[in-house]
Amino acid sequence: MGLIAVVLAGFVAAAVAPWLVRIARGAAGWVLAAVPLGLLAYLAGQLGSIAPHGLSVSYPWVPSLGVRFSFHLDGLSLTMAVLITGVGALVLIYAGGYLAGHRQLGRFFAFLMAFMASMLGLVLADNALTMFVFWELTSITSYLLIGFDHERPEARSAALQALLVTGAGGLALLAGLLLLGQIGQDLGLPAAASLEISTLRTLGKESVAGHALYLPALLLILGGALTKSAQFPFHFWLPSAMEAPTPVSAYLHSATMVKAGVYLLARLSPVLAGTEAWTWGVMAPGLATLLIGGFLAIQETDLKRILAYSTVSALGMLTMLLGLGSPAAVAAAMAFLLGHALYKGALFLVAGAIDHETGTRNVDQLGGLRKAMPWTATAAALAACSMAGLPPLFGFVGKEAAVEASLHHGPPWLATGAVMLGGLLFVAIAGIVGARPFVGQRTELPKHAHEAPISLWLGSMILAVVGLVLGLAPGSVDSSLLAPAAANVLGRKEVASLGLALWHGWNLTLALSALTVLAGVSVYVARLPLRWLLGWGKSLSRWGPAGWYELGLKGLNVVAAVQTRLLQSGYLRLYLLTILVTTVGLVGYTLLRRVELPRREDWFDGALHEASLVSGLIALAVLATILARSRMRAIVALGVVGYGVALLFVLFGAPDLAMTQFLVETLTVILFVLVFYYLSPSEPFSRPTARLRDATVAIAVGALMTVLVLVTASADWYPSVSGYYAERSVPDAHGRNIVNVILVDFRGLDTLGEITVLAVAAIGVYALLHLRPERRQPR
Amino acid sequence: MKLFLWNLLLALTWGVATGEFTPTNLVLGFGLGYLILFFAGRAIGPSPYFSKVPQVALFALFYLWQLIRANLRVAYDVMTPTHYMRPGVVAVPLDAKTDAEITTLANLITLTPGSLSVDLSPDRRVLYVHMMYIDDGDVEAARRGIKEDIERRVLEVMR
Amino acid sequence: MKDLLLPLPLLVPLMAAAVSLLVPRRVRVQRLLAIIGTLALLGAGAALLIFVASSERIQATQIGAWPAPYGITLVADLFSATMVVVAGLMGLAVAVYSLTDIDPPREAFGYYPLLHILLMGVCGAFLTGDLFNLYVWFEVMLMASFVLLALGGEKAQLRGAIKYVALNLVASAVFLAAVGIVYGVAGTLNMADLADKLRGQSAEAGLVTTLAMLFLIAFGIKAAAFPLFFWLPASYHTPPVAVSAIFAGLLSKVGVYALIRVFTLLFTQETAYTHALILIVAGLTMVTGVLGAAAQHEFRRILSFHIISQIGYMLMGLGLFGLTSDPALKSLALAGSVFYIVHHIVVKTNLFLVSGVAQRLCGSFELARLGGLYSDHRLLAVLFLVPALSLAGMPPLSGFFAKLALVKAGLEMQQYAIVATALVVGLLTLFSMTKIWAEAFWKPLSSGTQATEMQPPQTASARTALLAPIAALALCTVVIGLAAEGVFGLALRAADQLANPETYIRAVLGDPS
Amino acid sequence: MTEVLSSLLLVIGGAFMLLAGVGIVRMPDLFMRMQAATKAATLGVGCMLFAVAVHFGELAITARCMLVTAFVFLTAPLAAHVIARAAYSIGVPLWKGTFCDELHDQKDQQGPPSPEGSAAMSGQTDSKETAAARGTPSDDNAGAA
Amino acid sequence: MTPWVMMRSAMPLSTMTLTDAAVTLALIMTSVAMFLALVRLVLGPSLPDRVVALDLIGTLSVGFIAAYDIATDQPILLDAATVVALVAFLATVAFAHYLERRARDD
Amino acid sequence: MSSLILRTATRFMLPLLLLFSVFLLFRGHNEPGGGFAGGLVAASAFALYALAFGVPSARQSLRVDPRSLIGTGLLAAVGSGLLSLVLGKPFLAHRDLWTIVTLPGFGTLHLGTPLVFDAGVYLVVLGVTLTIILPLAEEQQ
Amino acid sequence: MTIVLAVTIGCLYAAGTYMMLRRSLFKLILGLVLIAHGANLLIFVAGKPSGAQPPIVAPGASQPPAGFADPLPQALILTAIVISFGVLAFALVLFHRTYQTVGTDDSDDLRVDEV
Ligand code: NA
Ligand code: NA
Repeated sequence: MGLIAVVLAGFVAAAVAPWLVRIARGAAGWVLAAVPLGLLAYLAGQLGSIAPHGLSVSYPWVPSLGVRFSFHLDGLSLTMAVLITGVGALVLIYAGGYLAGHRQLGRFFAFLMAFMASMLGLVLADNALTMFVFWELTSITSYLLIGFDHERPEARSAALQALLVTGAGGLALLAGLLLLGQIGQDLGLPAAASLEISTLRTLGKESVAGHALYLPALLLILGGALTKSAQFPFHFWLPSAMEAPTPVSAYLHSATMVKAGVYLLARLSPVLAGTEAWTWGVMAPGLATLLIGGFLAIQETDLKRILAYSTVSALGMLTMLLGLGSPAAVAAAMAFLLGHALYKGALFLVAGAIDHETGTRNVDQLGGLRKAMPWTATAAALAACSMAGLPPLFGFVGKEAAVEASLHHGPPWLATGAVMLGGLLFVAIAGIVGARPFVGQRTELPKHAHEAPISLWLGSMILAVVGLVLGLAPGSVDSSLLAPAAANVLGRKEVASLGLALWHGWNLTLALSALTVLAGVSVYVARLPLRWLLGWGKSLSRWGPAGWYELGLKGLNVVAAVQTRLLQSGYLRLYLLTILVTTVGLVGYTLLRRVELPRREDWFDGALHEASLVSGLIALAVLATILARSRMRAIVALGVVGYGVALLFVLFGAPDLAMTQFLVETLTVILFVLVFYYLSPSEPFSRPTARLRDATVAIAVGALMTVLVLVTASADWYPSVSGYYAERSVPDAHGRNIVNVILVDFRGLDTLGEITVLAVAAIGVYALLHLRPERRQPR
Repeated sequence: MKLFLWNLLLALTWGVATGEFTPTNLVLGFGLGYLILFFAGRAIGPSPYFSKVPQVALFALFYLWQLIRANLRVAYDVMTPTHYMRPGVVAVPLDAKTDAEITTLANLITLTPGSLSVDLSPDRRVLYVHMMYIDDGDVEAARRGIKEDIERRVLEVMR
Repeated sequence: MKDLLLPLPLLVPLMAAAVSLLVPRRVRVQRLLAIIGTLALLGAGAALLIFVASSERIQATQIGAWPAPYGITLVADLFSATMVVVAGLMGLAVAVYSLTDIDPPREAFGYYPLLHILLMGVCGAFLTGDLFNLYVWFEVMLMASFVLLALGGEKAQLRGAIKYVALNLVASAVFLAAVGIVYGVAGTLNMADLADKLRGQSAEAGLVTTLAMLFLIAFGIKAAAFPLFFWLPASYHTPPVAVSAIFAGLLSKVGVYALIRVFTLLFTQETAYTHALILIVAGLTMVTGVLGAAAQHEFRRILSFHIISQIGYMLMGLGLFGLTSDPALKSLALAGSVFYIVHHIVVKTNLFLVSGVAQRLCGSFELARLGGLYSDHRLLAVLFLVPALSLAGMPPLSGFFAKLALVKAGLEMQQYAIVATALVVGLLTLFSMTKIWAEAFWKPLSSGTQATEMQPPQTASARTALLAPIAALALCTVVIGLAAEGVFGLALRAADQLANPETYIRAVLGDPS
Repeated sequence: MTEVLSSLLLVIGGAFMLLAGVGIVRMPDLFMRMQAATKAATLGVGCMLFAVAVHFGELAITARCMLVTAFVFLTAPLAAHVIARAAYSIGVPLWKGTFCDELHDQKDQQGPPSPEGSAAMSGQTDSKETAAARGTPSDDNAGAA
Repeated sequence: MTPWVMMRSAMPLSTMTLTDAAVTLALIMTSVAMFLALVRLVLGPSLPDRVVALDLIGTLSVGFIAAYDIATDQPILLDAATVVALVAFLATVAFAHYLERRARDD
Repeated sequence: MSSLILRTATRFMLPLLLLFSVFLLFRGHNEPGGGFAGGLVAASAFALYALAFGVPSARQSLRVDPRSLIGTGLLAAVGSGLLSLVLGKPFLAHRDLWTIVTLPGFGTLHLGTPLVFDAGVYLVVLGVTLTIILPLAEEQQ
Repeated sequence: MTIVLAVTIGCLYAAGTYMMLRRSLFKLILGLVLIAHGANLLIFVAGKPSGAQPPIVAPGASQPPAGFADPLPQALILTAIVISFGVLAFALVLFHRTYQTVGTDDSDDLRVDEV
């Protein structure tokens, strides 16, 4: 129950946030931060109780579809939840200051709270579909937050980009999860439990991997995870998402949401990991992302975009580690996950504060702010050191673990090389972001820089300090949080310490680590020539995935436009032609496919009836109608057709029908004459080729109907129900004219409907003739 | 009075239509006729009603004879290759005065083959008749033929 | 009880219409009748649904007290009763909206009676158990829609109406011919009786399938399926919004309803052919519809094309139904369709209603000329976002569960192509919805907009009449999503009934003893 | 006897029908076509209905036949008259052999707008001129094209 | 009595009643008349010509039905003829109305 | 149309056609005819009148707005079916709502709700046809 | 015999189809009328008409004479005829108003709103 309250609290807070802003005004951020703080406290209270099985609650939601409102708190989800609530609280406070006085602050807080709740739901959900629900909710809230500055076209298109990329992944994920559930069912899980992740994890990895659907399921799930976590080649949305206000970037696009993909991989690795497909499918994109993100980051000059690419890079690191899948790699991933959230969150907040105080985020313009913004500078320095992997910060612990893990698993030169290369890029980036704006000479800035208000530096400071504290005492999170999390990822029942420590002694790892730092510093120093050197990469990126996205969007529009112009052309005759050709094709094909055509004696008995004379009359009149070169001629000929049809009715014993047909035909002629009174002459419109085409179709339709009639006339499976009418008409319905009795009694409802149609037609005609726009007053 | 006669006629027509001349049916027809006259009252203008049965019968016989005779003449013309027609539109000054007289006359003229009421002059004094056989081109004779043969008899019956 | 409850959804609107016709000049009375009538229809529908659901069986009444198959039977199973309720709800919402939206001249020339008769036709089509009677109700509905579409006589309306009328009349002609042939070969029109008789005709399955094709065409046109949908985008953007909204919600769904009815009850002889065809049609309908929407830049046109696209989803369930022999999957697939229909009606009607408010506030339906609604009309923004995201299948709204059911069924039946199509089309739907959102809501209003074209509601009651139905329907969307089990459970039960025609046949014809 | 009479009437009626058909095709101008067709058909219908009455020999059916005959005799001349009048007013040409046209003369004298193309000719005796005077050759597009 | 024209004409003369023969003849003559009327309808040349042809076909229909009545011994079919006799001329009146309006407006 | 001949004949034809229409309505249950045919004949009568005398005169002679005929007719048709519903039978159950009246000198009359239903049809058809034709003819005049 | 009726129906459908495919709206309506006739006849023929005996019970009898025509298709067609009359009337007036408002009989001129 408590877990459900944890999830729902955020939504409730989101609902009241706009009102709260109206009441609490500037303090709203602080007040709202109480919610995540409270949740954090609750979660912290669970630290001890989650091992070994975690906490579970489960309620039916849509059990018919396998959707249960079930949540599970274990080490992994707790780690995420702590990050979400902790960083969330800080970001809320920060946002209160950052967006102080903004007229849409209420909505902002509402979206942010809703996001937080969704994110909590995502990490806590046990039912795969419930998790998917929250997964999509984070995409939506992210969309709304990226587009917060909605009057700018860039913000709108960035929001769309993020939504489409993550949305596409989400759909793949949905299919993947459902396939996973199917695998579960095939492997003997009851249908109701096949979508519970905690249950799925009890399946043997081997049996899952051996299932025919394993590979599709894996690929689809990867599709979801890689897009959400901005892995190459889907990484491009994340830098664009920097259109969002900085608190959003810090929270969603560095600390939490982008980690959802990584979380998902971690969550499902007990089920899916351990195969070649997994290793390569997860590690390879991670590795590529790690490097590409890093290189792209040092080419940027915008603080936030640098941070965004570095986030991409870090996410690549995490993915790669999960792909490696060894206990050491998982341990490193957990440590890196936490460390990254702390320093990157802090750096984003710093970047926001700088932007807020100086009016620019261009690193080339920034410098010497340490005096003007001492607190910010301190926080930045700490966070940058952590990012660079310098002791005694937690980033160092994470990096050490990563290097260590890379040495012992997989093709060593590849993973290690990547980690090292990434590490050195992190160092350089840390320098650019964390040091460059604060050191050196004061520069000319759009705004005169002051220290930001406390709300703007408190968050970064706390995050940075936590990074320091944890770096000094990594064991504190190791056993309580990260070790259980790693056990969850590895699918182990027993929790083993990750062995995180600041000091592992003089070893290869340390050497490599030091090497990284040195190389990183040199890159930092040479960043400007490097940026110039790598300039070609930027022009290349136009052909990269972002270009594909643009191209795809354009292509979509073109295809859509062409298709629509072809189909919905506006030409009524083409619509009719399409429909008729479809009809003839479909019905004709089906008819010829299976139906035996009636034998000759079924449709020609050798005798001719009076009806043949009348039929001939009708046929000639029809011909006269279509060949008539004036409207009135056609109307007269049409009248003959109608009279002919009425005569046919007479011949086959249908006086009522004939009578009505004669009357209707006469009135029809009158109507035609009245209506076409005004019409001026018109020329024949169509070209001969069109006429030939239409005639072909028309003859096909006629032939089809002829064959259908013949087939019908020779098929007489059951006696008609009419015998009953003949029997009951006089005794029960008191009428001798059976047709009339059917109309008013046996099937009176038809007649009721029919006179209703007539009534409506009359209303319509009356309104059409009397209600005209030119006669109407404006409303 | 006029309406009463009308009503009676309608009742009789009802009888003819239903094919039942029982008193009740005629009363029913009378009642229905009353209702219809009530609703259609304004539509019916002045309309005389005569019951000169013998005159009518005589006229009917005469007319039937005219009809058949004229039809045969036309038939001959239609069936034979050469056209013997001497057609023309002839103005026939009318003695008929009332609407009913004029209408009856015009319709009877039309009904006989060889003559067709085309139009009435605005002052209602002249009826223009298309005739197929103006023998020897004698327009006056043709005019007289219509007046003597048909109009006189019609007016006799109707007045 | 059933003898009263079944015809009531026809009688209530008919009486309301007839009385409205008798007081053509007293618009206030007609307005009152519009609300009372639709409310009563909703009540009648709800009573019927409760009755059917609680009685645990399909209910039938023999109109005229003539035994089936000789008279006309009205049949209420869970599917049809549900549809009646939804129709009543839409009727009420649109009636309220119309109080502000429909201008006095249109009101004076029979708008309200037409609305009633439209609802009557729709309910008749849902409830009838007779094939020719179904034709009659289709015509009632169609005729009312013709007039509603053209009522007002504006140029665009007339242009759209011509196409709408012509194309729909083709459908009617095909339908009529098909009914005639069915009677010719089977000698009956009662659908239960037909089901019973057609089942016994395995030797003649070819002809039965040919007939099935005729119905597929006729109802396919009504349902706006590929490649028969042209009438819909050609006309839906032309009448007043209230009219577009009720059309969007109900009309094509009656076609889908009819398809589901005949392709579960009558034409199940060669499902490998017929239902596979339906599945292909479903996929193509989804794709062409959504691409059509992507090419549009006008609020109502985008929505119109999305109707088509969504019809594809509804047909997907029907197609899947015929391609499996697993009863659970059959039910799941059909339940997906049923649920999708209910969801779609609520959501699509609502989106059209929103488009009307947007047009009033900004003076246009063109996305280029819309804007600024997010800043200034918070409530409207929320009320758009809910149905829009639901339409795109975003959880936890109604559309998500609708899509989930279909995708799940498709995956379990290994129909991966249609599942992939459904998912991708979902993304494209999201794309369209965000296009509207970005243009009409986020983007600032362009400075060139003429204030004279705007017609914001002037009084509080006028505003309420516009927004209350939107809010209520949005609430429905949320509730259907959050409490999806209720509706989906109902849909599953309805699907069970559909998948087992025997119960239907017995309910109408009585037990064989 | 009954059979002979009814058969005879039938055949006579049919012959009149045929006559009407031949007449409407053969006659050279509209007015004479009407003369030939409408009247012969009317008489033919009368004969055939009489045949029906004789054949069945029942009062109700005889009454019905009388009624139908009356209806035909009532409406046929009306139809002929209105269409002739209309045709004349739009200037449907008379046959070249038409002997005189006193209606046209009268209209000329009174001076209401005469049909288009009509010269102010009053050649009472020259039928060719009459036809020419009356006439624009009018296809039915005297109304609608 | 069978309604089949050709069957009747194929009958040996001995079994054919006088009425059969008369009916067959009448039906054929009426039909021929209808075709001829249709010819006039197609040829025109003026609209009134065509309208007269339509009117004639209406009248011929009455005769056709009457003959068919005798052929089939079904007097009830005459009811349809009654209606034709009474209202078919309305179409002609409508055309005449149209033509006169047209003449006046031109 | 201004033809005196047509007008005079029309004065005579109108009641004749109307009578015939009622005749068709009443015999419809037993012989060819019925509400549709009857209503159409009645409508033809007024259409003829409108052609001969102009629409305003036709409206005058009709006395009621054709639109109210539609509403009345619909209500009559529905009402005939509601009676059985009120009596606890299915809608439109005419079959037990017959009385056989014996009139001296006439025979027996079968009277039942189907007659009301058919009369409703008659009124609707009449009203509808006139609602359509009269404005159209008006437009032309 | 059936073949004659079947071909007649085919003719009506073919002609109706051809007319509907013309650009002239007038012809479109004409086509609809022809197709309506075709559909009515189709129902009629599908009901397997045989003789001329109308489905009417003679006075005093309780059932129609043998060989009576099937009354149900007749009732259906009657309904269909009346419905199509209503639809046709509306379509005609709609066409009339469109012609007045848009000023054209050419359906290609109705494209404006769609493209
Ligand atoms: Na004459
Ligand atoms: Na002659």
